[in-house]
Amino acid sequence: MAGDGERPHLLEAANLACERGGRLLFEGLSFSLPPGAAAVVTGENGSGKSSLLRIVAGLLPATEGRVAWRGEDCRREPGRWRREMVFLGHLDAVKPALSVRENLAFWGARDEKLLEEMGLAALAGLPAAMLSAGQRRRLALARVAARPGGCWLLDEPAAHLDETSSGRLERMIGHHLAQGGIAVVAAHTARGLGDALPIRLGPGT
Amino acid sequence: MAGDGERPHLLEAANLACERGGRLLFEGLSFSLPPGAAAVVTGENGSGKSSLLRIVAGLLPATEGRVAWRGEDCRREPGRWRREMVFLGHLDAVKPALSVRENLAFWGARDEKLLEEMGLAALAGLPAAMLSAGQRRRLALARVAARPGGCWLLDEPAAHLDETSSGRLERMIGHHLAQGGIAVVAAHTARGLGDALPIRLGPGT
Amino acid sequence: MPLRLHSLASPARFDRFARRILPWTWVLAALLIPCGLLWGLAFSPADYQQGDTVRVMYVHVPSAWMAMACYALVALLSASFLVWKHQLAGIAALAAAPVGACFTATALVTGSLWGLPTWGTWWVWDARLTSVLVLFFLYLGYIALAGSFDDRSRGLRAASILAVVGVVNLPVIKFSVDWWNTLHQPASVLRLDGPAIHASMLWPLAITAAGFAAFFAALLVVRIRSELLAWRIEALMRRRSAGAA
Amino acid sequence: MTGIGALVARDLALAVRRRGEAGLTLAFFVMAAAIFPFGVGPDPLLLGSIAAGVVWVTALLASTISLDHLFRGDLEDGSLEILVLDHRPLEGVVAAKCLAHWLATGLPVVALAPLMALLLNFDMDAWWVLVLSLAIGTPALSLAGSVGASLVLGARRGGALTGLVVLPLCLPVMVFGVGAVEAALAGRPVLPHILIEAAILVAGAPLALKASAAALRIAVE
Amino acid sequence: MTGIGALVARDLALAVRRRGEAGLTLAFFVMAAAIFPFGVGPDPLLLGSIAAGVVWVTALLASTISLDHLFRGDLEDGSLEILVLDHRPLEGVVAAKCLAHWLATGLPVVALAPLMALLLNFDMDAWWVLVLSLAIGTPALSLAGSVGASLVLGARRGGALTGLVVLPLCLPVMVFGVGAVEAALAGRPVLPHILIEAAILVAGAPLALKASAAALRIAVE
Ligand code: HEM
Ligand SMILES: Nc1ncnc2c1ncn2[C@@H]1O[C@H](COP(=O)(O)OP(=O)(O)OP(=O)(O)O)[C@@H](O)[C@H]1O
Ligand SMILES: Nc1ncnc2c1ncn2[C@@H]1O[C@H](COP(=O)(O)OP(=O)(O)OP(=O)(O)O)[C@@H](O)[C@H]1O
Ligand SMILES: [Mg+2]
Ligand SMILES: [Mg+2]
Repeated sequence: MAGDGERPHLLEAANLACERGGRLLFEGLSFSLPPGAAAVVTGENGSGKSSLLRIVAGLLPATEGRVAWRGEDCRREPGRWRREMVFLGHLDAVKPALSVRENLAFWGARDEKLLEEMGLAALAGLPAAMLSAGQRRRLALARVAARPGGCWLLDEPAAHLDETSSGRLERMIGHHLAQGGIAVVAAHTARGLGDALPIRLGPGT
Repeated sequence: MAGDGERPHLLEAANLACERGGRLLFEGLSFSLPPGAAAVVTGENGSGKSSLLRIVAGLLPATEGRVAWRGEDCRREPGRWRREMVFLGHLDAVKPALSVRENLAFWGARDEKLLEEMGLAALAGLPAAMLSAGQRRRLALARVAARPGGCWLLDEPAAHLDETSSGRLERMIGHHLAQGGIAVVAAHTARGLGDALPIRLGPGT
Repeated sequence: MPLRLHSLASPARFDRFARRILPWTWVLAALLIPCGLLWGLAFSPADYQQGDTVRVMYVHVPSAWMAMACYALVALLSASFLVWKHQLAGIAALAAAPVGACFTATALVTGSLWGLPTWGTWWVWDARLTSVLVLFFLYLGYIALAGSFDDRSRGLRAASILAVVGVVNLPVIKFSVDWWNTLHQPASVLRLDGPAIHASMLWPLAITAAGFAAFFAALLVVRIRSELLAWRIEALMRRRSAGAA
Repeated sequence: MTGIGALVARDLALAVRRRGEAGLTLAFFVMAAAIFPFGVGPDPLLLGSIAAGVVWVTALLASTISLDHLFRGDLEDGSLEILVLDHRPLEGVVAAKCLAHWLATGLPVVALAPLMALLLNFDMDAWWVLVLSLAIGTPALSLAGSVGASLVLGARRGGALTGLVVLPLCLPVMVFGVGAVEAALAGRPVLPHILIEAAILVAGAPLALKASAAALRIAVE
Repeated sequence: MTGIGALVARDLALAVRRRGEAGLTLAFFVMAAAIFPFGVGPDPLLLGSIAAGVVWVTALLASTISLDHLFRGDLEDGSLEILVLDHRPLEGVVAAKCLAHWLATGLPVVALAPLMALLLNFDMDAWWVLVLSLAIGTPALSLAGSVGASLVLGARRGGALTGLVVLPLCLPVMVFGVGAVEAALAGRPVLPHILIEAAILVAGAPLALKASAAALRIAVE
């Protein structure tokens, strides 16, 4: 679906290259996504999935190439890009001292039904320090779910999740895409994202 | 294979119960493993997999029940138990400031071929801060691989790993079991541990 | 103390014990304190140098003694909690600490009130005074630590460790006056070679002290009971909320 | 801009959560001050003469003791990435953090200064100078601290930077702060010192914010 | 027992990597020392008389600065679990950490003490007493600090709480350390104070190690 002309492409990455620790991870990587489209980035450990996501997000300067959002270069016009973009890395960005509800509020997400959707309602009052690995990941996902419609950059969102929650994740992404949002997901398997644009990165270490 | 009489059982857990945050996670949980046997603990997020492993390791006091190693109560005779037990939690216990090789040395594992087996040889000199998520997990696994033959307690060891490395993990566990060691592995799928004793924990949150 | 606790280890037993002892402690306190204070404040002789200001002593000294004794008790209870794992001992220490803090505060306040006429200033950084202040902070630290864990029992264990370690300060407080030449007077009652103040002052002092002790015991028992209840309630609430999960 | 307001509110909520109640901080300061008489002896005159120094050093201690986890926590739990990617300027985030840090460490000193001055029988005619100099100086300490803290995150090995960075930034502030108090006690004009102190703060603030923000961006690369 | 030796070596290797603390401590130490003379003014006698106290108090405060991340790093990266499960006694690990902490915060102070004494024109006949008392005292401070640091590890708050918990524990040692120096200045015998100080260290060390170890076990639950 990516690449069809009639719909304007929201996110365009043009011949990206990334060199880290003296190793060239990838070069000449280009892709673009129209509204409602998703891309799934696969590759071995150390192949550069996270690096790619960080470059797109604007955390990491690309060795080469550029990323554009709605036609504007993200580096030159970060304001709008950042307003519409949500990044989820390997880390959960959860504050152990705050309760689950407070954590969401911390990121400006006060909507109670987020807790419902992620199955956190029963844990809402618990300090995040008491969450299990998967529960913490779900909390991180709830933060993302709070801002649908823009561009989601998710790095192994399903890490530590059980079957039920993986289902929740898929629904959540589906709902997001349905609203015309786009998603770039780094994962080890493309499952749950059947019709997504596959981006396969070279050998890892 | 677990439960056959003629071989003495190395690890015996007798009616363990665990209550956390006022919720009873499991009770009356008993299992025992003869040399070369593995158990795989599955269950939803928050069902108590990590808690069970931490109880067996001796990090968390059980609400009820006891764990014995070679017939001795682990709490009463921790010395021998700890000498033969290796614990790997959700966290990698990796020091970012140290290089990969130094990290292994930090945990007393100086054997170069560990790096080979885990595919870390090329990264040996890199500061651990530069590792990717999967690479860091492999480093954590290398620490475990350094001490085969005893009792391994692994909490989602395959997290962040790609196909190749999951294979490495399976081989590593197989080799460990072949040496008469035992392993208790928490995971979301039992794959790769076909003939392991399945321990299914109750509902999560 | 530990042995005594051993028989009280179960809350139920403690409750029975409490019901038996509580009236007596209240009665003792209600008798001794007024009688001691009345004697001390009204009928005991004024000091030949200090005049009537000396009467502050009858509040000051007993509370100072209680302050130290109470910390010793907290430490003892905490130790037995850590060694014999008697939840009750730990909870008792937790219950005793605030009372001890109050006694310390009283000693500080009355002391500085006393200082104004006698030393001409209400506070000097004299070793005795400062070390009592430190004792006060030791109490605060213990209470704060116990309160700053998400899990009550973990907090209690951590605080108990602190209480035991903190004992190192008691000798400093008790003997500070002997180690430094300070404004504050050296012990004239609790000394190896018998008390050195006149009986007419010693008696009311002793009686008030005994009264304070009884009062402390009563408060302690009451607070232990309420603490126990608080713990049970919290456990129930947790179950409730978790059950809803 | 309400955006920044939200940031501040948020960081404050967290700061309150992590540093504990004001009461705790208060106790800590009096405790720290109480240490000095043990060292230098009870002589009231002597204590009075070093009172300003004591208060200032306590302020410095308070601001450095919690410096390390000004940003490190955020870096290690991944929040820093999210903050860097916030559409609001990162300088705002840093400012919020500094404000939170100051409210948790600086403000209590300013508020307690009179009490501590009294306890250390400091010449009470000059107490307002002490308070004023602290009120201007402690924010500068927090700002300087944030630069140091953020630089350390970026530089993996060069942790030693912190000291080297914080020292030259803090020393002048303290020198002029205490200088002002001395002037007041000696009956010399106070204004010059205060003005220089204020100048350092005003000129330094934007610099510190920019520097910290830049350092943080490097830290999350 | 070579096991413990290995632990120490390991933690030292790590400590060397993180020179930040040493830098910060030194910076703080220097600043504090630089600030005091202001208050006291030029009078050399006065300065000299408080020199010992100043040095000691600064040493104490400096050692509390870097306490918060004595164990926190290990807790957050998961190493602490592994260390607790080590078959070698956890006390050994704590001892190693304390040694590392002392090398980063205590040793610099001991090394700088003569210089500072000189600056504060301290009676130089007694400088060796000052150094000796610090050499015996600072390890005790590190030990007391480790108790505090490990106790607040599992708690919701650090910062002020750590200080509040640690400072009282440090008091006795400092009292006798300063006592020794004052005795030397007054020409009274120094040995008693030094002996008591040493006794506190020797008797306190095992207690502190046990306490920290117990606290760490609580923290990883
Ligand atoms: C804030 C100021 C003060 C504090 C914190 C304080 C503290 C104490 C303490 C802890 C004790 C118990 C000593 C022991 O049992 O060994 C004590 C006893 C005593 N204090 Fe104070 N004191 C203060 C001020 C004063 C003043 C101003 C006076 C009168 C000049 C005074 C007179 C006494 C006397 C006579 C005793 C009984 C000594 C004995 O017989 O053991 N105190 N004080
Ligand atoms: N430190 C803690 N204090 C109190 N409760 C806790 C603590 N840690 C975990 N819990 C609770 O215990 C339950 C089990 O946690 P645990 O980590 O064992 O689950 P898990 O099976 O490992 O889940 P996951 O698959 O997400 O790792 C969770 O509901 C969690 O809320
Ligand atoms: N901060 C860094 N500095 C230098 N090199 C780095 C840094 N982080 C990662 N690298 C290197 O870049 C390569 C790619 O890292 P990246 O995290 O993008 O891999 P990944 O595809 O996400 O792997 P994983 O599946 O394990 O997450 C790795 O070989 C790693 O060594
Ligand atoms: Mg990655
Ligand atoms: Mg788990």
